Amino acid sequence: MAGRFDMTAKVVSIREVAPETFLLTLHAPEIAEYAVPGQFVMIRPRQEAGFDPLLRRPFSIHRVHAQQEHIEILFRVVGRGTRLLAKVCRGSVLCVLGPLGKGFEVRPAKIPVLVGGGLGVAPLLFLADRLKGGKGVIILGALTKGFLLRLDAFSLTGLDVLVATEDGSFGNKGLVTEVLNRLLGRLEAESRRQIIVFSCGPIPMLRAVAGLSKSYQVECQVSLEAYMACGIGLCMGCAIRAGRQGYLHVCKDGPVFPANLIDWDQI
Amino acid sequence: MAGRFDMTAKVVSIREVAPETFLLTLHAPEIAEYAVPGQFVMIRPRQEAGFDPLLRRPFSIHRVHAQQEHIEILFRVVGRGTRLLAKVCRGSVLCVLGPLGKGFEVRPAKIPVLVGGGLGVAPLLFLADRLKGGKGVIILGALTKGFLLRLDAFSLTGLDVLVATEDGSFGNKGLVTEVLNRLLGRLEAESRRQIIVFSCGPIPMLRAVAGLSKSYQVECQVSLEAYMACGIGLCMGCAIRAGRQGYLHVCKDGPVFPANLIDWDQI
Amino acid sequence: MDGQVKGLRGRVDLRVSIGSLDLKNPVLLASGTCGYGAEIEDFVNLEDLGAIVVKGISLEPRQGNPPPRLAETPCGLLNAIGLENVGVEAFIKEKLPWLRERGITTIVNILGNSADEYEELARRLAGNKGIHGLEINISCPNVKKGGVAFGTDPQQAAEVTKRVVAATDLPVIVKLSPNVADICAIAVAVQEAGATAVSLINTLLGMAIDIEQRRPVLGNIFGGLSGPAIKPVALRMVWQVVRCVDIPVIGIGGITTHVDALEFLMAGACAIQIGTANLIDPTAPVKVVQGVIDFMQENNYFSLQALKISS
Amino acid sequence: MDGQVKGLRGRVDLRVSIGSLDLKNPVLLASGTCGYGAEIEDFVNLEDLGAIVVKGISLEPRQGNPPPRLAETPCGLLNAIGLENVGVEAFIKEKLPWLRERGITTIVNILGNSADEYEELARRLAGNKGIHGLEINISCPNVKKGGVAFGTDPQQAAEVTKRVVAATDLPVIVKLSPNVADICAIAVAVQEAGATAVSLINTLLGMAIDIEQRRPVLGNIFGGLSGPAIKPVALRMVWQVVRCVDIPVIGIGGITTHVDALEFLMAGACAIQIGTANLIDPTAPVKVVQGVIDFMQENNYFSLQALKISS
Ligand SMILES: Cc1cc2nc3c(=O)[nH]c(=O)nc-3n(C[C@H](O)[C@H](O)[C@H](O)COP(=O)(O)OP(=O)(O)OC[C@H]3O[C@@H](n4cnc5c(N)ncnc54)[C@H](O)[C@@H]3O)c2cc1C
Ligand SMILES: Cc1cc2nc3c(=O)[nH]c(=O)nc-3n(C[C@H](O)[C@H](O)[C@H](O)COP(=O)(O)OP(=O)(O)OC[C@H]3O[C@@H](n4cnc5c(N)ncnc54)[C@H](O)[C@@H]3O)c2cc1C
Ligand SMILES: Cc1cc2nc3c(=O)[nH]c(=O)nc-3n(C[C@H](O)[C@H](O)[C@H](O)COP(=O)(O)O)c2cc1C
Ligand SMILES: Cc1cc2nc3c(=O)[nH]c(=O)nc-3n(C[C@H](O)[C@H](O)[C@H](O)COP(=O)(O)O)c2cc1C
Ligand code: FES
Ligand code: FES
Repeated sequence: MAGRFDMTAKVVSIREVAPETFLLTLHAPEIAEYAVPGQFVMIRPRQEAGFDPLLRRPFSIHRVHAQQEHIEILFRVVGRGTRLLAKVCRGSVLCVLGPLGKGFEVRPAKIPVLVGGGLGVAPLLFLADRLKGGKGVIILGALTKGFLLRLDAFSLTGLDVLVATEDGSFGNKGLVTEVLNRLLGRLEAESRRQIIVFSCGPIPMLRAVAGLSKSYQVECQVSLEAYMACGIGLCMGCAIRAGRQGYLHVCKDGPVFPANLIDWDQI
Repeated sequence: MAGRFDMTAKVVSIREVAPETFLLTLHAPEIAEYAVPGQFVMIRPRQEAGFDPLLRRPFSIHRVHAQQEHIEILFRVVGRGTRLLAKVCRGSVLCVLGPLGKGFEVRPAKIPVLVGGGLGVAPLLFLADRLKGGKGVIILGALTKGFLLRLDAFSLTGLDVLVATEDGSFGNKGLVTEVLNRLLGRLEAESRRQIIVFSCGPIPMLRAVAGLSKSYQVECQVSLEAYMACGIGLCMGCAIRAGRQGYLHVCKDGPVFPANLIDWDQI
Repeated sequence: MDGQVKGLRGRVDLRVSIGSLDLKNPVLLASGTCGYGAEIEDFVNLEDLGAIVVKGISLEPRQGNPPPRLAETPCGLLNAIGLENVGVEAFIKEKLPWLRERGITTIVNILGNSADEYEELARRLAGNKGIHGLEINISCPNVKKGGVAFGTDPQQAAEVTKRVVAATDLPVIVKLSPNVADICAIAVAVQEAGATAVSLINTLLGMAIDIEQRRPVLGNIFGGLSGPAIKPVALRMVWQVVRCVDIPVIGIGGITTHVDALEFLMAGACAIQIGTANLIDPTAPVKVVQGVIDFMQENNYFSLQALKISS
Repeated sequence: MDGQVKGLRGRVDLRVSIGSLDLKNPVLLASGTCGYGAEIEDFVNLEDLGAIVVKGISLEPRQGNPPPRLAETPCGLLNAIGLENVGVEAFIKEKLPWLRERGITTIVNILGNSADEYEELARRLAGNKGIHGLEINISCPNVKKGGVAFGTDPQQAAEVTKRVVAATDLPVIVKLSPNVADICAIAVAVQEAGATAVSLINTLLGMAIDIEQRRPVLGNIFGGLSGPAIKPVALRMVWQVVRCVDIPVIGIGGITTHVDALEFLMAGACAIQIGTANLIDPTAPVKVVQGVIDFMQENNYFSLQALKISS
């Protein structure tokens, strides 16, 4: 496993792009060089001396600017670690470990459909960037317009962007899965075989996306989360239930998995 | 025990006045109003969430600017807590508890001789300020010129300032106790009874100051340190050995003690 | 924070009874971390709390251990105070009146070198107005003789409990040591010996070394570890003891915020004590009470019982 | 930090022998926090360390506990991995060759449900090149059957030790549980049963509750507490055990920096293991070795023995 780095990265910028949601840009040359879409980094949220909070936090690589040697992280404040992270200043330095895990497996012969709900859009922009120029669809979902994330950036990738908000304040009213259902439903079986779904978001959404993909016989890859300590396969802490195979480990077997490996009833 | 406050104080300024030695100015109106020379505050060194380091740190009140509602702290970086404190920025906010403990007992009828070694000068400037206009002597000591602290500020109090450096790079060559010895030695027994010594500094120095004062039969008050958890008499952690009376507690019985209460052999 | 708890805003009932001891709310101050009350009163309105457990009292005054008595550890505090206290007579004469006059619910933590001494302490305290309960400290790791032995042996713990229960009319809380393999064995033993309730945990035995001086930091070498660091161990033991005894269990150990307090209440503690947190923030107890009230109101828990996890 | 230890610059001798096991230096990686070596090799030059203790191995592969398996606590980590491992056969076939080819000093941590299983494990591992020692895990709190019981009862601990010692030519290290009242009793028992050395501590039993969900955080309810939070307890136990046995003592528990490592070495540990610190900073072990060397050189300690506090 080459190309994983334990480095200090300078904060290039940080800004609030939606309520409690921040876009963090780091100068991390090695990570920017080696990362592939779907991979993640472990970031130490504290800068001060001391061991509390103890663990690094995992975040998807939201985007890479190869020339500037920058990586972007899109994160939401949900607890102690992310609250600390939201307070870092430009110029300060963070300990970052990455790039980690298995990313999305892109199939050039296929037409990608990206499905992201809420913060699940985080790893998809990097993927969309890499798919740029080809055909493809992105379905973005959020509760309401104010929580729609990075719509402009996704639009600039040139892929078709469909939007769903649960309250109908922007785009289609409803869930991303309804949009996905209509989209796949419209296609012939033949065309469907050309499709590959890449998805990230809350478990209920992923379960539905995996279910739709299965019933339409479409390949589907999902990016999953688990509480992590090390992020590199040392502790076995990030187990999720797979089908017959017992447990998979999100940090090294994933975070991106073929949807059909996962035990969707027990996860 | 009225007039003790658990408050948040804004950092007005912080600057390095000698190697690893910082002058911190805080906006703390209530503390500035109630403090007397020799008292201290407990400052939480961390600003981030988290419990490491756990304890607040005790610092003498170096000076009070009553009109501006400011207090000054003079501190040296010796460990984790002080290292964190040295990094605070102007405008940030610290948790401060104070004013605490018993300060110096000033006797208007007597002539004060202040003896401060190294960082021991910290509580003496506040005292000198309050003695302003009267007669009195300040003996300041340091290893070498570069470590002499707040000479200008002490000079402005109008008291006579004597200086001793161990390497002779400024003022008298030698220890503050030698200066004190000469000063007391020159006086008649009669005049000596007029003198009161106030001292703060490392234990060996204080032991010598207490010894001299005892042999010249001069009243002496010393400011002592101990590792503290609460600073307000809750934990009994800050014990130091007194003579027959067992232990005294630096945070509530002190930090200023009559020198003859202390067991100088065992401390 | 002005040291006052905002009114209960109606609905949430925080009252709790431990035997004949009725508490306004389940937040108590732990022994050894709040002096005899007067030391902390500038920062906390003591009547707003469930009760105060005063510093451990012995028959004779004790000077305590040689300094240093404290060492900071990651998220924790080591102390080796050695039970410095004024002794039972001075407590009754000099400290108790202050507490009584203010109507503060007062639990007296007692410590002896033998079952006889515990009994004698209970007897001397009996009949003094202003004392609402006794807490038997059979678990302090900082004294050489007695103390610890009682806390690690079920039979001796039971013996001490029986003697104290016989010597007093007050509710008797037995405070358990965590330095044991099976805390349930001790808890069951003191329940059978007549304890009104158990409280746990006291400190974990620990130490620190000063590498520059190449010697133990504490004058006493060993000390008791307290603070946030020990919370997971304390919570586990409370969970276990709640599930093996029928008497009320008071949770102690690392409780610093209302979240910590709620963890213990959900584990099944009927009340909690705040220790080290008082030292680092004397207004912590009031914030905890307020935080518990707010959480319960926001989440529609109307009683402490409703918080408890049943499994 | 490039994962490499700078040369010893002459004077300081860090070598240590544990029975027939010769180590380059006293810094080892603790079982369960370094995988089987390959997982951490991007960050640490394993040959620069004393040894690696691989994840606990059982006779059959184990799936481990249901998630969540981890919870962060103040300066600590709760884990309930439940000894997920590939089983002894897969270990020998798939993991050991990698370690052997690199010449990494490898200690295998073993775990069984009975003395028979421990013996059988020792037998199966015997004769495989590339294994330099066994560490008997009689102390893991995360499995229901076996494990813990052996660790808290001196007789059973001795029995397991005897059986393993008889079944192998390798040095046998017995890893002790801290969840006991008297760790010396266990240490003395396994010394008498023929252990080459003891290592301590394993994790303290703890738990955490999610107050929003009102349920234990861990799928297994209880987990093992590790990390800086437990260091004072670990250090105290190491100090005690060093003073009650004659065999070498390996210190474990919360070691994160060279200062921590030096505290254990001064307490009398002949070597130390780094656990949780690997998880939060995989280059920590190398920094610890470097820090120990620098400290010894600056303070004129030329051997590990010189560090030890004699009292
Ligand atoms: C591979 C991976 C990629 C991720 N990518 C992103 C991302 O791009 N942007 C983003 O905002 N978040 C992402 N997350 C989730 C992020 O790691 C957590 O939000 C963060 O660790 C929470 O830290 P905290 O200290 O603020 O919260 P805590 O105080 O630790 O916990 C607050 C709440 O968040 C939950 N939580 C904590 N850690 C995790 C976790 N690892 N997985 C799921 N839930 C958790 C806790 O159970 C709790 O309910 C990712 C997680 C993984 C595993
Ligand atoms: C009443 C009082 C007034 C003080 N006034 C000042 C002051 O005006 N300016 C100033 O710079 N310092 C002052 N000190 C000392 C100051 O509190 C310590 O330097 C500080 O707490 C060290 O914190 P740390 O986290 O940086 O060091 P740590 O990492 O905690 O320790 C570093 C070293 O400092 C020693 N140390 C830590 N705390 C104390 C303490 N409370 N007393 C003595 N030694 C200690 C430790 O034993 C250790 O050797 C005062 C102490 C007391 C008790
Ligand atoms: C400085 C100090 C002194 C203590 N003294 C006593 C005591 O006299 N009697 C007692 O039963 N417990 C004593 N304790 C233990 C506490 O009451 C409490 O059980 C323990 O600290 C764990 O709780 P915490 O983590 O909230 O502090 C003391 C603790 C500290 C920190
Ligand atoms: C995730 C994790 C897994 C562990 N697995 C094992 C194990 O398989 N066998 C074992 O003997 N100890 C195991 N331990 C215990 C560690 O080896 C070590 O004894 C303990 O964590 C204390 O050290 P630390 O504070 O440095 O982590 C594990 C610890 C952790 C954190
Ligand atoms: S987080 Fe440690 S193995 Fe995945
Ligand atoms: S520091 Fe707590 S009593 Fe003095």
